[in-house]
Amino acid sequence: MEKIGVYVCHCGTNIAGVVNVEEVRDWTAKNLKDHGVVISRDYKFMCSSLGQELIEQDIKEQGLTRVVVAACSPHLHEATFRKACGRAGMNPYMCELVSIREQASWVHTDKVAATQKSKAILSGGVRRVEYHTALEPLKVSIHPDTMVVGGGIAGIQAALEIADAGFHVYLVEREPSIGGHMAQFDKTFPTLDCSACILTPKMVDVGSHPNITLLTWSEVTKVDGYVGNFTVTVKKKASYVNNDTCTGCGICWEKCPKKVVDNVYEAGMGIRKAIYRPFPQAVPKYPVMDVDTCIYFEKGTCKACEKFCPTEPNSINFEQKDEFLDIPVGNIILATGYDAFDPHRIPQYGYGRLPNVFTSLEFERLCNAAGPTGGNILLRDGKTAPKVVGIVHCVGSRDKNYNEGCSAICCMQSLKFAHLVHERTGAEVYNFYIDIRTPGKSYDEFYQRLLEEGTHFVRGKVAEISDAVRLPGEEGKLVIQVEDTLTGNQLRVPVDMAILSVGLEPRADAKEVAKLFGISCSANGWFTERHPKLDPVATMTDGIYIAGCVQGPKDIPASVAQGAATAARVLGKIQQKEIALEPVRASVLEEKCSGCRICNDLCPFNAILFHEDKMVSEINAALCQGCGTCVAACPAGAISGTGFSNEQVLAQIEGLLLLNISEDAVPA
Amino acid sequence: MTKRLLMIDDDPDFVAGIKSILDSAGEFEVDVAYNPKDGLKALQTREYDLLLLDIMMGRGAEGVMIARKLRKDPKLREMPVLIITGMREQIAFLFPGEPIHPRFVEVDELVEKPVEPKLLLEKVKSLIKTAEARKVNP
Amino acid sequence: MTNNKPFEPVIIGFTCNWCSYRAADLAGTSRTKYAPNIRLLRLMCSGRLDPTFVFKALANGADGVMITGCHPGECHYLEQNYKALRRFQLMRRTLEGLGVDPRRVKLVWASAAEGAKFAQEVTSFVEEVRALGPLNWGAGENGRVAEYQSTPQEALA
Amino acid sequence: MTETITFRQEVLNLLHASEGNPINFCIQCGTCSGTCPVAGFMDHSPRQIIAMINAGMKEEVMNSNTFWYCASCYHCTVRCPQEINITGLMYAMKRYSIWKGKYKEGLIGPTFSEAFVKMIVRTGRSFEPVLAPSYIFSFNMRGFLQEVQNATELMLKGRLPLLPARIKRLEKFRSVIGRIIPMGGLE
Amino acid sequence: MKEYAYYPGCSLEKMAVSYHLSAVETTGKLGIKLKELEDWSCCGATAYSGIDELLSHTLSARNLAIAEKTGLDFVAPCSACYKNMYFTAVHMRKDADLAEHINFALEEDNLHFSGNVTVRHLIEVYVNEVGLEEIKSKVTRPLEGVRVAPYYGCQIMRPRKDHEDVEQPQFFEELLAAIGAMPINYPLKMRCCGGSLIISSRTAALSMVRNLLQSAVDGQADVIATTCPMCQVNLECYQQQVNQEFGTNFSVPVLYFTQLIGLAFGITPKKLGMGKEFVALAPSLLAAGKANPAHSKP
Repeated sequence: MEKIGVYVCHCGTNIAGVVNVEEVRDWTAKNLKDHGVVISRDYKFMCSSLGQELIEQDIKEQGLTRVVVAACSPHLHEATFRKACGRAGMNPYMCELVSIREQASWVHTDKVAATQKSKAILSGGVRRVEYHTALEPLKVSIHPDTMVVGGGIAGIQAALEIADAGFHVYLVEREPSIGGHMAQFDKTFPTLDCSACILTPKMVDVGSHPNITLLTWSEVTKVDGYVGNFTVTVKKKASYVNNDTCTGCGICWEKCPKKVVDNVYEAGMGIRKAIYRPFPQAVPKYPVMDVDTCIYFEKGTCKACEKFCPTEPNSINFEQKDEFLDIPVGNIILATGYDAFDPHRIPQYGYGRLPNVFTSLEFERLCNAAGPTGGNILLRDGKTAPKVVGIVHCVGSRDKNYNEGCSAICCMQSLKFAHLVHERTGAEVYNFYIDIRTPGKSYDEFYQRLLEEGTHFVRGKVAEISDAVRLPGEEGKLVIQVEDTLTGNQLRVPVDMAILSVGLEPRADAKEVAKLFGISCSANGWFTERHPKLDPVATMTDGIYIAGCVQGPKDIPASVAQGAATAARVLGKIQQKEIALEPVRASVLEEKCSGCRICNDLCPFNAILFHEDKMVSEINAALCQGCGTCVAACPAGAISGTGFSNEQVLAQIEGLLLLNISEDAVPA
Repeated sequence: MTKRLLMIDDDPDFVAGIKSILDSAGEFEVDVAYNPKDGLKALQTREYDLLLLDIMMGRGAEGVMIARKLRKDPKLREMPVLIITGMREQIAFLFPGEPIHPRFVEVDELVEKPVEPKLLLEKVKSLIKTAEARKVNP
Repeated sequence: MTNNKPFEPVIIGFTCNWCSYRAADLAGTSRTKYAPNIRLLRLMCSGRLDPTFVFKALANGADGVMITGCHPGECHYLEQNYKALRRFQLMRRTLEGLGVDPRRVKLVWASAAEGAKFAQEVTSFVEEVRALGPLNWGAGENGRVAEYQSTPQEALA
Repeated sequence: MTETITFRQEVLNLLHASEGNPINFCIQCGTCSGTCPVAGFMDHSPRQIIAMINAGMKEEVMNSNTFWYCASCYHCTVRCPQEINITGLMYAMKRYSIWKGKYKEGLIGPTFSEAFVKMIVRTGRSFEPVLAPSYIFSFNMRGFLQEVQNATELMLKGRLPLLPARIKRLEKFRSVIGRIIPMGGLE
Repeated sequence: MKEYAYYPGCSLEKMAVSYHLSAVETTGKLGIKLKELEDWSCCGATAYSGIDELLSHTLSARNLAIAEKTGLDFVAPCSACYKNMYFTAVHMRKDADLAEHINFALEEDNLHFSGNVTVRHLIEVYVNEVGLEEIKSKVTRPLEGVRVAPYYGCQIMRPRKDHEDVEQPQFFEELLAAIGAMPINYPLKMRCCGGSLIISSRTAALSMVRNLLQSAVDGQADVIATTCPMCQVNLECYQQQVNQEFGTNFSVPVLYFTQLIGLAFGITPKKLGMGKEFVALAPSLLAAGKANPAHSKP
C-alpha cells in the first residue's frame, strides 16, 4: 500500500474564499485512509517555499511514496511541486497536482457544491497517484542551428542576435530581398528617422554575416521533428540568376522590355521589370526573374537579359530549377509579419473607384525618395500637389464588420503622414479619428507637435468618401462625410487627397503556415503565444517561437524587442545542449502485440514501425509525442502510455465518482 | 404565509406603484421582470403563486405571447394570471371605444390601468384562493 | 423532482491538455461561472480517450459524459481529434445499443481562447442531462451500483 | 425605496428580442450620424440620441424629433462598427413614444403612422387619399397647395386611386389581427 | 414557363400602375408568368413597426402564407414590401415562439407559414433568374446612347449584409448595359429618397430628393431608373416642389427599370404604362435615338 501525503492549498482566499479547505482536508484524511492517505494538511500558500518545505519534510520524515497537492492548475505549479518532491528524494513524477482553484473556487458561486467538488477532484487525484510510476525525463539533444522564417525587422533582429552569439542561422524570406514592410516606409515615428537609413545597416550585416545563410525567394514547405531536432524542407525558387557570378550591376533589368506593375514593394504605385531587384538597397543584391511575366517563359523569345549580361560566364541561366533543401535545426523563429487591410472591402471609402484615395502603404511610397514620384506627394495624376488632405484613421479596424481589434500603430502612422504632408506640401490636413492612441514613449509628444503644426483633428469615424458634388467648392474634390462628434455637426469636408490609414491584419495564409509548423493561431489568424502576458514570444510547441506582428499588431520597437527576445530564448535552449522532455510516451508490450497494425497509420509523426520478421509493431520513443491515440486504439491493450496509463485514468474516474469510499463515509 | 408574485411589466413607474400597493398588504413577496425574456426565465427557475402580466411590451403585444406560452407549459398551466394593461390608451386609435378582448388569452382575470388599489388586492387574493382550491381537488 | 431538492446530475468531463483544459483554466482565470456538476479529467489529447473510459464513468454513477478537445485542424498533434470524432460517432451507436440515451454523451470543441464558450457548453449540457434524469446504469436493486457500496451523492457527507 | 430601472434599461427591454448588439456597446464614433441622410434636419443626431439614452436623459429624448425623422433606410445599421441595430432602436423609440403618448408636438409622423395603421386594419390595403387629412392641415400654406396640386396631377394622369381597395376576406383579416392585439368586439 | 407568386403591393394598383404593366409585359416576353397572389393584403410599409412589430410581421406573414400555398417563389416589385416580407420570413424561421404566435393568429384565416418561401425582389428575377444573356437576346431596339442613372434606393440591398457588395453593387448597371443603355456614374445610387418622410418631414425629404436629382443631372443622365414605386413618386412627382423649394428647375424623367427593358424589347410604350409620367420622356428617347438629353441648368 502506498503512503500518500495530501496538501490542500488556501491560495490566500482564491481557494479558501469559496472552498471550505479544512472540511476537504479532514474529509480526505477520514475517507481516503484505505487508499493510502497517511497525511492530510492544508496551508495558506503551498507554492511558497514554506509550503514546499512542508512537503519535503513529510517525505523525509514520514517516508511518503506519493504526494497529491490540491491547488491551482498543473500548467502553473506542477513543475514546482515535482521539483520539491525531487529535492526530498522522491521521483518527481510521483507527485500529482489537481486543480481546485480554476476548476472549483473560481468558477462556482455555491460554496457547498464547490467544496463537494473539491473532495471529488482530490479523491480522483489520490486514486490516480496510486498507479504513478517512477519516470525519468527524456533527454534530447539540441541542434545548435536555428531557422528564422520571415526577413522583416523582427526576423532580422533575431537572426543577428543569434549569429552574433556565434551560432548558425538560416534566414528564410519569401520575397527576393529581406526588409519586410519597414523597407517600404519613408520615415518612422516618432523620431522621423528615415526608415531605410536605420534598416539597411542591419540588412547589410545580415547579408554579410558569416553565421547567417540567407535563403531569399524561398518558402518552407514541410516541417518534421520536434524541439532540438527539427528537419525543415525549404523550397528555394529558381531565380534564373546565378548569384555566384552576378555582380548586381543592373543592366539586365534596364534592358528587360517587359514592364510589370509592382504590387508588392511599390504597393501598385510603381512598375518593375520581369527580371527585377525590388529596391536599390535590397539584400541580397541579386535580381530574380518573375516567371509569370517574363516573355521568354511565355513565348520562348526575348532573352534580352542574357544578351546584355556582362558577366563571364553569363549569370542568366534559364535552365535553373527549384531546389528543395532539408535543413536540420534546433529551434524555429516565426517572424512572418502582417498584411495591410485591403480597403477595397469598404466600398463607401471609394478606394479603387476614386483615384485620389490612397492607402497608407501607397502614401509611404509617394513620400519615399526612391518611390515612383521621387518623394513628392502628388495626386494620382502625378502632377498636382494636394492643397487639402484628409487622413482617415481606423480603416478596417475596431469594426465588427471587418477587424475588431485596434491595430496599435495606425494613429501614430496617421500623425506621421500629417506631418509629412505639412512638411512637404504645406497643405491643410484633416485627421478623422475616434480616439488618438499614442501609448509609446514620446509618442504623445509627437501628437503635440502635430497640434502645433495646426492639423485639424476631427473626432468622428468617416462615414463616406464620395465625389458627389452638392455644395459650391466641392467640384473636382473628394467629399469626406463625417459627424464631428464633439460639436455634433455633420460635416462635408472637401479634400484633394484622402489617405486611408489601414489597420494590420494577419497574413492571408496564416492558418496554413500555423498548421505547417504545428502551432495554433487565433480565430482571425494571429499566432497564439504560450501566455499573452508572461510568455508572449513562445508558443505551445516547444522549440518554436514567434516575434513581431505575426503574434499581433505592434510597432517597430516592440517587434525588434520580440525579435531579440526570441533570440535570447533560442540561445538559452542551445546552451542547455540537451533538454528534458516530458516522459509522456507510448510503448508496445511485444508479447501482447498481435501484429494487427491498427496503430500503425494512426500516428501522424510516423513513430510506429512494424517489424515484418517478428510481426509486431514498435514505437520509436524519440519520435513519439505522447498523444496516446494508439494507446486508446489498441484492441489488445498492448500499448501502454506513461503518465496517462489506462490504470491511472480508470482509477481517477473511480476517484472522481467517489466509489468504494470507506464505509463510515456514508452518512447515517 | 407570504405568497410569491411575479410581475412582468416594462413600465418602471407603474411597477413601483403596484409594488408599493402589494407591499403595503404585507402578505406578498413581489419579484419583477421588466421584459418578456427575463419574465419567462424567472418563471422557469422559481415557483410563483400568481403572475401580474402587462400586454404592450418589447416588440408589441408580447403579453399575449407569454399568456399563451404559459397555457401550453404543463408546469405553469395552473398558474393564475392577472393581466393589468393600459392597452386601451396605448393604441386606442386602433380600435376606438372597443373593449379589450381576453378571449384569446386564456387568463383568469383582466384589469385595465389605472388600477384602483383596493380592487387590485381583492382580485389578487381571490385569484390565489381559487387557484389553491383548484390545486386541492382538480 | 421527486424529493424537494432538484436532481443534480454528476458529469465526468474529459479534456485535452492543450486546448480544452486550457479553456477550462481560462474560464477559471476570467471567473466565468458554470454549473458545479462537472468533474474534469485531463488527458494529453482527445485522441487518448478510450471509449471504455466513457462506459466506466457511466457505469459507475456518472449521469453524463462531456468529451472536449481542440477544434478540428488545431490539434496539437495535428489530426488526432478527427480520430476522437470517429470514435465518438461509433460510441454513440454502441451506447444506444446498450440502452443508454446517446444524448448523455456530448462532444464539444473548445480552443484555449474559448473559456466562456467552455463554461456555457458545460452549463447547457448539465441542464440537458438534468432533463434526462438520473442514469443509475448497472445499478443493483437498491439503486446502488452493483459492485460498489456507495453512490456519489451519499459519499459526499 | 423600490429601485426602479434606468431609462437605458427600459430601452434595452424594448429591444430584448432584437438582433444586433445593445446600445451600451456604442463607442460614440459618429458613423451613424455621418451616414444619416436626414441628420441635418434632426434635433439630435442618431449618435447623440444613443448617448442621451445611455445617460438617462428621458425627457430630452422623448422631446426630440430624431426617431420620427428616421427614413428607415438602414444605412447606419449596415455601417455601425459595433453592429448595433440603430434603425431598430428608432422603431423601438417610436413604439415607446406612441404607447406613452409622449412626443414633441407639431410632429406629423405619429399622427400619420396612426392613420396609416388604422386604415389598413379597416380595409386590408392602403388608400392614400384617406391619409391626407391626418397631415395636410399641419403643412404650411405652401406645402398644402403643393400637395393639392400634386394630387390633382396624379388624378389627371390616372394614378390616384378613387375607390378604397378592399380585400375579400376582410372579416377573417380583422380576426387575425384580433389574435395579435386582442381588442375589438370580435366575438 | 417559370411561375412566380407575384405580390404587386398597394401602390401598384393605381399610383404605380405603369410599374405593374411593364413588369407583366417584360416578364411575359422572358417566359415568366407572374401569378398574382390571391387576396393579398398590405405589407405595413414603415408605419407598422413603429406601432407594433408583431402586427407588422403578421401582415407580411399572411401574404407569405398565401404564397407558400402556391409553392412558388415570392416576388415583390416594391423595395419596402420586399424588405418587410424578407425579414418577416427570416425572423419567423429563427424565432420559434414568434412563428408559433403568428401562425396561431393566421389560423383565423386558415393560413400557415412554415418558412420555406424564397423572397425575391423583382429585379433579382431579371438579373439572377433570367440572366443578362437571355435579356440581351430579347432586345430588339437597344437604348443606344441613352444615359440612365441606375437608382437602387435603400431597402433593396439593406439591411441585408450578406450580399457580396452592399455599398456599391453593379448588377443594375449591368442590366442597363444589357439593354443597350449607358449607365452613368451615379454616386448617390444607394442613398434614400426620403420614403414616407415626404409627408412626415417635408423639407428633409425634399432636400434628399434634390440631392438625388442634382447628382443625376451632374452625370448628364437622360432618365433615372428606379426599382421602387415610393422612390419613383418622390423623385418624379415632387420635382415641382423641389424646384419651388430650392429654386432649381429639374425636369428629369423617372421611369421603372421594367419600362426601360420594355422599350428595349420594342414593346409599344402604351402597354408599358408610358404617358402617366409627370415629366415626359423626351420623344426621341422613346424612339431610342438620342436627340436632346433632358438637361437643366440649376
